[in-house]
Amino acid sequence: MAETEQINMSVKIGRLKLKNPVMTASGTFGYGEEYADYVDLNKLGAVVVKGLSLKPRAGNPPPRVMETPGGMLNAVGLQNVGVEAFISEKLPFLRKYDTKVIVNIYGENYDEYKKVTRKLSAAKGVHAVEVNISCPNVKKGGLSFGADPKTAATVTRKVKEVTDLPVIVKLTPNVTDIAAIAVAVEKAGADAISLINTITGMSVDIFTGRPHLKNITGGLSGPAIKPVALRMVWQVLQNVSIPVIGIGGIMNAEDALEFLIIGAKAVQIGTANFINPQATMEVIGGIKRYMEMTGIKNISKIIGTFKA
Amino acid sequence: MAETEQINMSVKIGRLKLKNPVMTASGTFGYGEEYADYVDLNKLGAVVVKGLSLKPRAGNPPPRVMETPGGMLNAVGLQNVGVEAFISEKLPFLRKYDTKVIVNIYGENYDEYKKVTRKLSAAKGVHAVEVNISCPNVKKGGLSFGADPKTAATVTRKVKEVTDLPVIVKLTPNVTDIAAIAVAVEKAGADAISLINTITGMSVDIFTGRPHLKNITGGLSGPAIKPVALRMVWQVLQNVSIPVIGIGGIMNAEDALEFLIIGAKAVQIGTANFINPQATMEVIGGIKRYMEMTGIKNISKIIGTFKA
Amino acid sequence: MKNVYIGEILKNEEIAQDCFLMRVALHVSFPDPAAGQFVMVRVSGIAEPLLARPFSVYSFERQNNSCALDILYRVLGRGTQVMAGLLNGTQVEILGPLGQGFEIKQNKKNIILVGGGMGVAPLTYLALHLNNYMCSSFSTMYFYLGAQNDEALIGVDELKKLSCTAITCTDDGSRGEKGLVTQILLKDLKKFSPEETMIYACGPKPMLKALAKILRKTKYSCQVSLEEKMACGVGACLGCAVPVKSRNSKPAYKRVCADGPVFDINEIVWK
Amino acid sequence: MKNVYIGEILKNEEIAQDCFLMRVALHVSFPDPAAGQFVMVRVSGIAEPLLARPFSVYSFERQNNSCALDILYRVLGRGTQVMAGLLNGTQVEILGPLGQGFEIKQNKKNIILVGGGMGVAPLTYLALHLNNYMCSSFSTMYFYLGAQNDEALIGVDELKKLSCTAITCTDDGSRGEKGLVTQILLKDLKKFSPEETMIYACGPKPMLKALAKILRKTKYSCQVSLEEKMACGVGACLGCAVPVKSRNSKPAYKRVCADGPVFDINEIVWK
Ligand SMILES: Cc1cc2nc3c(=O)[nH]c(=O)nc-3n(C[C@H](O)[C@H](O)[C@H](O)COP(=O)(O)OP(=O)(O)OC[C@H]3O[C@@H](n4cnc5c(N)ncnc54)[C@H](O)[C@@H]3O)c2cc1C
Ligand SMILES: Cc1cc2nc3c(=O)[nH]c(=O)nc-3n(C[C@H](O)[C@H](O)[C@H](O)COP(=O)(O)OP(=O)(O)OC[C@H]3O[C@@H](n4cnc5c(N)ncnc54)[C@H](O)[C@@H]3O)c2cc1C
Ligand SMILES: Cc1cc2nc3c(=O)[nH]c(=O)nc-3n(C[C@H](O)[C@H](O)[C@H](O)COP(=O)(O)O)c2cc1C
Ligand SMILES: Cc1cc2nc3c(=O)[nH]c(=O)nc-3n(C[C@H](O)[C@H](O)[C@H](O)COP(=O)(O)O)c2cc1C
Ligand code: FES
Ligand code: FES
Repeated sequence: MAETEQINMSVKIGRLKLKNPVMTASGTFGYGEEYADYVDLNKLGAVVVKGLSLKPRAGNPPPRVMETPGGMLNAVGLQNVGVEAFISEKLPFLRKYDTKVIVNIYGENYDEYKKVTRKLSAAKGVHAVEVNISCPNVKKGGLSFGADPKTAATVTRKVKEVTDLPVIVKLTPNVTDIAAIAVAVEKAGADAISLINTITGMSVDIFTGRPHLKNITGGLSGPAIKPVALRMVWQVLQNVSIPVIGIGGIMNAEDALEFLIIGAKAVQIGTANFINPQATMEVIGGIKRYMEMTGIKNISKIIGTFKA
Repeated sequence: MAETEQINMSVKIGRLKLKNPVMTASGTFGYGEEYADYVDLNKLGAVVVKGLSLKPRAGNPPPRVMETPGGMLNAVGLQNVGVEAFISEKLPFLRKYDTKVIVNIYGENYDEYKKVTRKLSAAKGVHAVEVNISCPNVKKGGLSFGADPKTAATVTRKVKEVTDLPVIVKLTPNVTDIAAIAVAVEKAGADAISLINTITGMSVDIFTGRPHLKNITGGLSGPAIKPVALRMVWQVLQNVSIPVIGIGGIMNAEDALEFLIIGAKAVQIGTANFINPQATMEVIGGIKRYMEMTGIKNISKIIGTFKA
Repeated sequence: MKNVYIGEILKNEEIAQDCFLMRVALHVSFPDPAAGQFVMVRVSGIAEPLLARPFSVYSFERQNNSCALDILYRVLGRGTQVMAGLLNGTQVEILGPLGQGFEIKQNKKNIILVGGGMGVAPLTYLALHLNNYMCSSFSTMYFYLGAQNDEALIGVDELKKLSCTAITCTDDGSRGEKGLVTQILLKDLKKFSPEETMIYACGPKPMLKALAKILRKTKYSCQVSLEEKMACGVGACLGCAVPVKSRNSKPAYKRVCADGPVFDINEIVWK
Repeated sequence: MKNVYIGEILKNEEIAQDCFLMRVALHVSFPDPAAGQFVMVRVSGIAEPLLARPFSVYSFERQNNSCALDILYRVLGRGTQVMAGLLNGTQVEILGPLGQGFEIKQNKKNIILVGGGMGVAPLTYLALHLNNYMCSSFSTMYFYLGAQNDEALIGVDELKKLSCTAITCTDDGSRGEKGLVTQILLKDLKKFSPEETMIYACGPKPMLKALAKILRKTKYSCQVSLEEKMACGVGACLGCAVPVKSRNSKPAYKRVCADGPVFDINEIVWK
């Protein structure tokens, strides 16, 4: 296996060095422990945990999930244990592993974003924060912070002010001009950008005349959204110079490679975990096999090789 | 069959009366003649023809289509014979049928939209125009006319100025706030709104490192986008009072019923035609069976019965 | 490390209209499921259904070199439609056994099982466990099984093989007693002293809700197995929420897949 | 009215590595395909592949109460992968026959078929037609068939059943002549007078491009069958564009499915 040894899959997201470019996507891997029986967390590039808020949140009433063609809708409603319980109850478990821990956060206003970030920065074992700006901005009539370059930039700046951790800003795809948001966020100091979050969708039960989700609308994820994710990552890459992490419908190594080839430095695996708890391991294995097959020794020789 | 006779499937889109709520979606049914061997055009609610421009257009170089999970990407590039050739060569064929003919149009600037509309209004056998505002507005840096409430309203107004035909404005889903666009278009005088057009996407060949489409990006259509289409139709319906036509990923009667239940007055069938040339007929038959099964005699008793 | 198991279909028969019994052969290393646990089932290599679907363990047998898992399922939507069409030899992915099963209390004299429709599946497996592990000379087991009509009353033959008193009922009286299973139970309930009785229930939500109403002001212990739409089945997605009572009466949810599917009936907010 | 035909797979065999021969039984009403026409194939009732895939008619036989259509296909991507796994008895949806086939000129002394890889499929069917309908005492048919290597050289046995001179060639010389099929043809070309010769070609784009280059400044007539990704197969989606020469040298496209797949080699812009 001397040949395999030579293969270098490590990537850097700014200061953050990962063993390989494969992370879990927030909200699809719990706090890590839920899948620890199925996946050796040490082998992951990073674990991105479920989005945390300042206070615990109960989330939305059920039904919360529904399958759609090539994808699924979810309206979990950001249920989470809250940042404090995370630090005391969940983080100690993750510290046992030799993997990077990225904490996805969100707030209902700027102040909440700051407070959550401060608490996480003081905790041991958090390697980066990923700022979810897809959640509704109550002051702005429910449109998300990520829907407007100005609010997106402000959230970024506020978070950067209170932390030394690398800050990844996670963009929502429900916008007219994703590049404009990305540029604003880069200017505001983001260390990296991840995208896409889910696309808002809906589904109707024709036998009851009711929505399948109690919340009516939910976030679409899974293979169905991959083409949209790729397009947005591509548009962002042509406009920013900070690292970009590709997310959306990645089910296997081939899908992950599409994102890497167009220039994403890393990828996150979301819905695929539900379909196959070992999806992340298969993606890592598949990328390695592709490198062996094509004789590429260093993953940097794949990233950004797109011939448009 | 006395029971079946009683079933009334006719709907009105403003002044436009249709036998049933099922139309073909522009660009997926050619100029009608391509499918006339497979579908009795007389049985359709309406035929919506391929988008027409003032001058003929060659379209994009191949490859132009690619399958994606639960959908397909296309970058046809609005290839069409031009409005004059349409009137002289294609319209006479359609006039032979007892079905409504809706002509999808687009322009590169306001003037082109007006000119195309004028020519169609003077022709016999056109029952409505559907204004495609998803195409790039060259003056506005390539963002589409439909990406901004102001330009969307202006196109609508310009077209309304020069025609007495019912004007349906077809919205693009690639926007932050679809309701705002819909409201602007309604205020500008649109008689109806249809949505959604395709969602911009992309796909990469990992063995060549090239995009699968020569144009790099293309429009995503098919079942994958249905949840997004439903959500947007729903958002628009809560903000306008003109009729709304639902489009996006409708493969069968169940899918069509989802749109009707949330309040769409009619639906358009696009990608499904490619998969089954008789898809429109099966949707019509399926809605009829659903009405028989549920004892609903008039389709108006289905439309807008959603219990949110 | 736990694994997704690749099972092979040994049998997939329509035993009543729209109701199928599927037997899947699994590798010996598949752990013994506890009564009330479930598995996530997915057809290998196909795009739709995308997500696995949860099914209770109906029966589980261990042979020398393999084991056989039975599930009993009703065709409702796309997922079960596809399952119904699978031929013997088809590969399915089985994740499990998952969740918290029924808690078996050794000291109850009366064991009452209340099943509606497909709810019979986990209860039959539970009854088998109770038969095997409990002192049946001490306890008596009653199995109340209800369905809309005779045709929909599934699994009665299996009950006859168990040491239990089976009381069947149908909404239309086409078999057994006429009435909802909860109504029939209510009639008999006073025969059983609350302290000496354990009730296990599984069935459609309206049935469980009616049961909760009946038991609300009583002292009967009751465990219910719940259903909710699932994505992951392992507690990660928070998709399968069920509202539970909370101290401050603010909304609170537990996960059917990881905290359940079996809950104390009093823990649930029935609305 | 035309219909989508539901066919049943009679045979689906791997005749060489990654190369399959599928025979589909169709209703008698299925029209006789012309040589060079194609069909769109889709597996019934599955979500992926979503779109049908185009395949040339390789052979077509009419029995009393049904007919049998053969296609020869190579596994390349997801669609053909799924096809390769289909068992006898599986239902497939067949749309066709579609497109404009080869134009048969009765007055040519030399008929040259040039096939590369799977290009053998429509040419074999064409050769059969030519054998049946042409005055073979007048014309002589030459079949140049090329592939990368022996293993990839498909359909040679079928050629032997035809009245034609078969010239096989492989890139690596593992069978027949060594070299690209176009190079081998070029060597022989001077033997055939342009006016008395008709060339029919089908194969990978680089092969057709090379052929176009060879024939550019000559007077040979040549019809080529092209491939392009398709969505509808009937001319409606404009997905299958091929660049063609236009008077004003502005870009112009024709549809492979409806205007082709067979075109005059001079009509195409080869880039
Ligand atoms: C822990 C657990 C254990 C379970 N055990 C079992 C079991 O042992 N056996 C079993 O059969 N099921 C069991 N279920 C339920 C089973 O998981 C679902 O029936 C299954 O997931 C349905 O999948 P589907 O894709 O066929 O239907 P979906 O398409 O996911 O959903 C069914 C949909 O069909 C429609 N529908 C539902 N009912 C009707 C109706 N009566 N008429 C018309 N339309 C309807 C509704 O739109 C509904 O949303 C269990 C569930 C859980 C959570
Ligand atoms: C008119 C017409 C007639 C045809 N007749 C035949 C016929 O008779 N027999 C036949 O076999 N085909 C024929 N084809 C081609 C056939 O339609 C395609 O091969 C088929 O559609 C491929 O479908 P797929 O889903 O398997 O591959 P797709 O996934 O649609 O496409 C193949 C993809 O696989 C990848 N790929 C392609 N080649 C390679 C490679 N060498 N290595 C790695 N990756 C690769 C590329 O990404 C390519 O886009 C015909 C096409 C047309 C238009
Ligand atoms: C059930 C579920 C919960 C999610 N929760 C979060 C979350 O808390 N924070 C966040 O930023 N993204 C969340 N996401 C979005 C995912 O991280 C990811 O961006 C999206 O699902 C697209 O990737 P996929 O197609 O691989 O799933 C969630 C997605 C799902 C399906
Ligand atoms: C190949 C193709 C060509 C299209 N051309 C047009 C067009 O010319 N004008 C237009 O308004 N929409 C066009 N559309 C969009 C469709 O009319 C429809 O809005 C979209 O495909 C979503 O519906 P579907 O999922 O049912 O296909 C085209 C779509 C496809 C797939
Ligand atoms: S199904 Fe994912 S948490 Fe229960
Ligand atoms: S495949 Fe649709 S026009 Fe040719």
